[in-house]
Amino acid sequence: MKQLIDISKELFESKQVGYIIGYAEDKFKRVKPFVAYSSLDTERFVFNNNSVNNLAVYLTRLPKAKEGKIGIVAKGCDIKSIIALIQENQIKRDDVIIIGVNCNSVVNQIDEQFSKENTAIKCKYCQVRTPAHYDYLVGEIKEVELPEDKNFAIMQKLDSMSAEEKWNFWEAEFEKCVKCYACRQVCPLCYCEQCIVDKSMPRWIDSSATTKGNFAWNMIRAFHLSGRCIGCNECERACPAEIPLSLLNRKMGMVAINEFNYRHGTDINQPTLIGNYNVNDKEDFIM
Amino acid sequence: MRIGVFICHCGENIGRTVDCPSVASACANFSGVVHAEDYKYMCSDPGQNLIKQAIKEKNLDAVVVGSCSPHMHEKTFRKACSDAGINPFLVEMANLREHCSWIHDDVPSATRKAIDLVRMLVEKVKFNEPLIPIRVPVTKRALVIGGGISGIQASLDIANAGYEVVLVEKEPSIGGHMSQLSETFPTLDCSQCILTPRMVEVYQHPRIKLVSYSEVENVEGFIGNFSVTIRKKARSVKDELCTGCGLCVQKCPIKKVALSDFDEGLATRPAMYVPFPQAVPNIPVIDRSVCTYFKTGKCQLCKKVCGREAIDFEQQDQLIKEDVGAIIVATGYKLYTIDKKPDESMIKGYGEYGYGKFKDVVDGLQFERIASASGPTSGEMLRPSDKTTPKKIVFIQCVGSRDESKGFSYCSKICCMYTAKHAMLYKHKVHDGEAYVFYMDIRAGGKNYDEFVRRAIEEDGVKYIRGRVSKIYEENGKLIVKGEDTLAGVRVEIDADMVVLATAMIAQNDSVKLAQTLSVSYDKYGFFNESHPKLKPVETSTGGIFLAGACNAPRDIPDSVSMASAAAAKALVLFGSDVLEREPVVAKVNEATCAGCFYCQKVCAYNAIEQKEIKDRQGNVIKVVAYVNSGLCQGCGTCNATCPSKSVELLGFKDDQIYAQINSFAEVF
Amino acid sequence: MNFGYYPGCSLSGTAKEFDLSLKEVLKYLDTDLQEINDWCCCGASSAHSASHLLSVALPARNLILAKEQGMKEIVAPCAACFNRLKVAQHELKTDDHIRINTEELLDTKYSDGINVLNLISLFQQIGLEKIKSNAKVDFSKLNVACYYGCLLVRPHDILKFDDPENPTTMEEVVKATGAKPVDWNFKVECCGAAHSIAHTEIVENLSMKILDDAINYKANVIVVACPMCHSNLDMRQKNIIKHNPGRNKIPILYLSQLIGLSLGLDHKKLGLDLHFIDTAPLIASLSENEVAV
Amino acid sequence: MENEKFEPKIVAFVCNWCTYTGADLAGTSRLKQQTNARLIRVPCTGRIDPVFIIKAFEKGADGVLVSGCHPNDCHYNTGNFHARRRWIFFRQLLDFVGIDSSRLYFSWVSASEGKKWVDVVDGVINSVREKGPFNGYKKLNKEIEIPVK
Amino acid sequence: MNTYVLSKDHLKNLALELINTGYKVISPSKDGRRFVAISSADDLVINSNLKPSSVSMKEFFFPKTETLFFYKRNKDEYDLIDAAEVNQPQIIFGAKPCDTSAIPIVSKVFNWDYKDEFFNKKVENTIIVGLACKFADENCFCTSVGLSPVSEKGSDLFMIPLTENTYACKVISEKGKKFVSNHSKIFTETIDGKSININEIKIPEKRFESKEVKAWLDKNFNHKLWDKLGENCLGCAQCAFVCPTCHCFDIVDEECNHTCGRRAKNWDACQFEIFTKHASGHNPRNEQDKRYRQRISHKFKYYTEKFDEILCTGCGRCTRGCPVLTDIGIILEDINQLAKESISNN
Repeated sequence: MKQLIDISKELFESKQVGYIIGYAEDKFKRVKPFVAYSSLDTERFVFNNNSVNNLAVYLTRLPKAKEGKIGIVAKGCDIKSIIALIQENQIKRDDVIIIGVNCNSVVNQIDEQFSKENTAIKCKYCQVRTPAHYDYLVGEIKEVELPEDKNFAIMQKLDSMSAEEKWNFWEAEFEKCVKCYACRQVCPLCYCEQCIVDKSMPRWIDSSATTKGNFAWNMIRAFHLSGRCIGCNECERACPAEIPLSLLNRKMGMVAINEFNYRHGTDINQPTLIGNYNVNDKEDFIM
Repeated sequence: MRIGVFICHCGENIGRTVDCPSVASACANFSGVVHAEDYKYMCSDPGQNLIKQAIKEKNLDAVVVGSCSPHMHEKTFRKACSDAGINPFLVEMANLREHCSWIHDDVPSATRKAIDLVRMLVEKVKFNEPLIPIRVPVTKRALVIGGGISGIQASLDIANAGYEVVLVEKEPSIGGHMSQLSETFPTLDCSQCILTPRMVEVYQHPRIKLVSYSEVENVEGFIGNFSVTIRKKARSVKDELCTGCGLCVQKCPIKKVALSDFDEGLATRPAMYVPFPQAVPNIPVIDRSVCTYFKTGKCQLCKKVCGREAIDFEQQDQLIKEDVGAIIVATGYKLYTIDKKPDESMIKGYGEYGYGKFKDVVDGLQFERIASASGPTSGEMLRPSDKTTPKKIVFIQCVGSRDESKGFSYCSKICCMYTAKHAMLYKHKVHDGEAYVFYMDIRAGGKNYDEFVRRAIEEDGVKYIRGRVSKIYEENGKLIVKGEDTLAGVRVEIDADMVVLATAMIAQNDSVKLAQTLSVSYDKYGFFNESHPKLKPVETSTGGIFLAGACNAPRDIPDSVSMASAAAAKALVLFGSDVLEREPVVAKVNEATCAGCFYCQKVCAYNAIEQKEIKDRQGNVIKVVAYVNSGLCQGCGTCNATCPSKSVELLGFKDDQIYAQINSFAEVF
Repeated sequence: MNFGYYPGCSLSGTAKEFDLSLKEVLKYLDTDLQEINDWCCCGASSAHSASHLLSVALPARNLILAKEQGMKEIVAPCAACFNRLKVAQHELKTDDHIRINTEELLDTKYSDGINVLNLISLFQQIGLEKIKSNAKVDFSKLNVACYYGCLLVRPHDILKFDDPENPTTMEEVVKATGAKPVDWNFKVECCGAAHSIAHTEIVENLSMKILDDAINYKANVIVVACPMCHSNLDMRQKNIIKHNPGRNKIPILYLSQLIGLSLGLDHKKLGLDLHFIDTAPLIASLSENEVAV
Repeated sequence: MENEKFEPKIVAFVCNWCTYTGADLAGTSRLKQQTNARLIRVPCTGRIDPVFIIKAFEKGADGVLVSGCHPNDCHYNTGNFHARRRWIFFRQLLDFVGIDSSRLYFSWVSASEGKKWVDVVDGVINSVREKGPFNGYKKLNKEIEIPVK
Repeated sequence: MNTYVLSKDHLKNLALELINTGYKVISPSKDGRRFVAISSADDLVINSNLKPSSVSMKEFFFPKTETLFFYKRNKDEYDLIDAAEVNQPQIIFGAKPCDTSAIPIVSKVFNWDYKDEFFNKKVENTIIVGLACKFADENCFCTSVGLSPVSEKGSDLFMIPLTENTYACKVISEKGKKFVSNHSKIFTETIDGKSININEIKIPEKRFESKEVKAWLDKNFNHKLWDKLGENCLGCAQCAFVCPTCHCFDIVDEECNHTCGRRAKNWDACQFEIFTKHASGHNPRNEQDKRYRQRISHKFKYYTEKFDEILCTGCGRCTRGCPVLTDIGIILEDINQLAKESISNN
């Protein structure tokens, strides 16, 4: 923690940053996003297993710093979002200072104690507990126990289902959707100025929270994130209807890996998956 | 909106299976439709007048015609409606003939489908917007790529018509394959004798800028407005100083260091060379891979003897930019090298013919050099291995052509003729020699062509054997040619002294790369595609780029020359007007909602998407958005489908237009 | 390494030495062969010319057996077997009619998925490097004519193995033993094949040309990978010489025997004593490190 | 009983240059086809947004066909390559949410493949007919349809 | 009015009877995360200790999407067709005071200048059985908005646990009384309402004075507090969508196909950027701080001014679900603090 605060202070004192996006605790000791505008503010910075938010979302939401760059405290997984935003022209690498944090997993349910059982599933497969890309690196890696991957079983079960069974599964899930768009708002890669669902001429996605409209919304969102989602799972965490959105994103992520050996947000200079092509792309499904 | 629907019977063509009057009356009930009628021939003058009249009388502002394919008559109806005061892009066509009446038998269901098809377009047209053709200025200057006979012809035609031409040739000299030939069929006149004057004409033409030993590196822009980057390879000789005296070539001590490309590897050349004596420009090149100076830092003899101080060892490749309005591609062909395997196959060409293994098995161009008076044998008929006169010679046609399993399925078109010529030239030089030709068919279509082949057979006694050769092997200094005579039904074995293979004409090695640079399409063999095989044989899929000669398909000299003139004429048509009108089906960005992810830019095949800064009143950049250069946009709409927020839309095929079609595809109730 | 093994009829009869030498060599190279249990005729020659269905159904049965017995790759050393198995696979895959008839006849479902190897592709799989590193006998003066015959490389569209006119894969294997392959003309010429019994004069005439060309190109030995080729070149050679006096003998070895020799394996175990043309002089010359011509 | 009468509704999104023209050729050649398909002409497969396909299903399509130029034949050079990459994701996504991949077909049909077009269209119609109506969406639509009295 | 004693078995039997007589029986789901219509009496969940569901029960009165009418296009004219009337009676069990009290609160806005028949009809058809609440976490603040874990506001019947298996069930409204008389087989045993011991139900401490909050809001339309709040908020509207009292809606026309469609009333929220966006492109609440200020002000100032009700029941759902943990309770405490400071400064 001291390391993090020291570096942050240094960044303010050397006038390199206009503000730093990090985590702080509220009066109930709950960890939440916090923007520091001064060296004094940084005293409040914390980082622990409850630092679950992907702060990269603020990079496209907050105004540019009046002077200096934007500092951001980020876990390895969140840094993938930052790289993705750079790959997608949303920010410039030179405009951010990434304070990478060695991460010892984060909680799944934020209102419950951190434990092996209450660890986010994404942490199980994390390859960037020590971030792969950063300007500064703080924190220490500790041994952690990894959670059980409950979703994997669900994915497998889904894969073995008939089309009708899959449809029924998702119908029951999407029926719950209230179209609050929290999934979109917390997503660092949902930076469109006008979401397709808010477009009314024509209305590709019914704005009503009918199951049909919910199907369209969740499918299109998953499609728009295909080959782009970096798997921070903020959407699923934010969903008040508790729809297992990560399954959709994970499926698309698996397609990206299996078909193209591509992981978005791992290399600033890598050509994006969508937007490029290979003449030898698979086409065994095309008559 | 006031929409008129016009249903055409196309005589009986549509009317037979689609109940046109009931289609029209069903359409009359569609919302927005104020007029619907059917007529025998909508595309006829009276039919068109019917439409024009209805537009005026019913004050229509959009029209849907249910008739044939839009590929057939879209232009006709757009024109008619435009004459009557409707913007042509407010006209849509439902394809009731090719997509309905001609493919169905059952009248009720075909009629139902016809109604659906019209309704979908009625719904679409409600969202059509008037579009205005795009006007772009024309740079009246042409680029010709390739200085063979096609490129030479095209350049001269355009230059003589009064416009400037930049002619780019990758070799040190223009002339192409034609300059390698001995004599030409069917007249047997000397190839160089007819070609070199034209080469000189090019060189001396005030409006032709010859850029030899150079390659096109990059092409930007669009019809009428191309910006071309040309890589001028380092010759190591300053072309502005060189007088072409040839002293350096004579003095170059590294004499027989490399095989001459011009002589197809049958002769050698020095490190400092001009490819052939009549080369244009007559400026030598240093082959840096073999030159002593470049290898050891010593020698510089050429530099010492050059009075003009034209030798420049430090010379680098140079990039030059040229702005042109039209591009003619005339990059020609190369011969199928049969000892190299085509990539996709395990088959290594014609291994059984022993090309590359037996010295006296040669290909057509090598034989041209042997027969040429300026060639390595000075025109004497001597075989490469021991420089003796072959007494028995075998010519094999269709090596690689018309042979899908080992080569290419197409016919190389010129081999029948040049083989007859070769056999004839041989017989003229070796009177007591025997010449055999193995052929599959004789394809000698052309003025005086068949007569030419008959002459070879009847007057010069060339023995034609209809059949394929299965194997050639060496035995006791002879080449044993095993084949079959399918007419006589017997196996044939000839102990020849020399064998000439008429190998296929194939696309140049880097044709695909050039096609991609130019954004023109190409076939699976690497030949550039014409825009339409019959009606647009010299155009390409990209406006302002035309094709000439064998880069499009195997082609002989007269065909190449006429195609070159045709391409030149197309360029001249373009230069005939100061501005160009283009279909306004282009993409357009909604800058308010564009988030600047530039996925559209990534998918655009035409580099038509640019980045544009949006500034506030103080001049601060608020955001960077996509901007479509409508001159470059070809209207594919890939950007539109890629854009997650639909901030870029393709005019004419906007989202709401397609939505309307999807929304109305099914009959309801 | 482990491969399924389809020996076929020849390898237990006229080409016994092929079987012996192959097993011996593979044993040395730590490769196991698992013979298909209850295999039957591959359908070559007789079935092939008598019944189209049978010519597919027979190999199909062997392929089904192999699959049932858990094999993924099977070796068919005999070129005719290899050819039949490959052709059957192709037909079953592309012709639903024949597949359905075959399945009816066999009363089993057929599914694709067995990779059929010939002798050469087997050694490619095992790795030429392994042969090279284990070669014990100096072959540097041994000139080898690789004879492919027809069945190994044709029809190309189906077998997809090497160039049908000018194959070179066997030469690669021979090079691994240290011997020198000669560049000769008749490596895919017809040996007379099945006329061996009925029209020996045709076989003699055709095989003689092959032998002559190999000798012309200074080969000491012809190497084959097909029992039929072997019998025509080896068994008929004496008669050829008898009818055309003044010719030299040339020994005909199976590729597996040549490899066995280079690995220094027991000659008897390689079946080198089972040929019509005596291999002893060749072997003797090798052991003296000098090659007889 | 109802299934016997079931006639599938097929929406086909086709590119202007290859498949639409190929379908024209089928017409010119008088190659008979079933009447179930409704073609929507777009310039290029690159223009085909997956939302079109979802929308077509929502609006009652029992099957959707998407067809364009063969690779390397694209009139716009690369539109079909980009489209193909999108489809790889999209069809696996649909499969995952339970939209059977036997309701969504892709094909390359060139301007010269009139016969292939007929085979593709009839093949799609037949297999969707066998599959039966797309009840998933029919049920969802009940929520917003005028109730039948 | 009477107070009855009901055992768990009674309740089960009641639920069973209601299901069988065509009632929509609504209860917290087994995990307590949602309110669901149950089809088996075994699924009935009555538990005072449950955490408030993540989404409130308002959707049973004010659905997330509701058809107002259908239209059918006939050439160029439109026929309007009424949405099918929903007459199914419904009963809600296990609703906490912070749920039930929301109904009379929002009822005021739905019956202000225009009577929302869709809402009213559903309220009319519903029996709300409230349940005293024994759950309280740091996000709860019902006592600060004038309610308590035993508030009967909004309930037709109200239950208080007596023993592990029995509940006292108070009849609160006329509707409740009628319901009880219709099910007299179950409501048999009565008890004196005054004798019920509610002392073991913990009443959370009051965290702020809503009057002072309003007073501060009256004066501080522009205050730096809002900037800070707007900064963290991502503008998702989960807070509004889970809230029992948020009632904003959007009216959309939705095509079914080219000939017909419907007009629907859909949940909307002031936290969306497009909520106030004009057709011109102008947006009076163009930044998140303004939108967050609107949310607080609407709940604690405007609604109070207009309807004399606080548009908040202190259930804490918005805080629990917020992806960035914006805590409305803390914010209101802070405002209360600011209010006190400003008074002392003056």
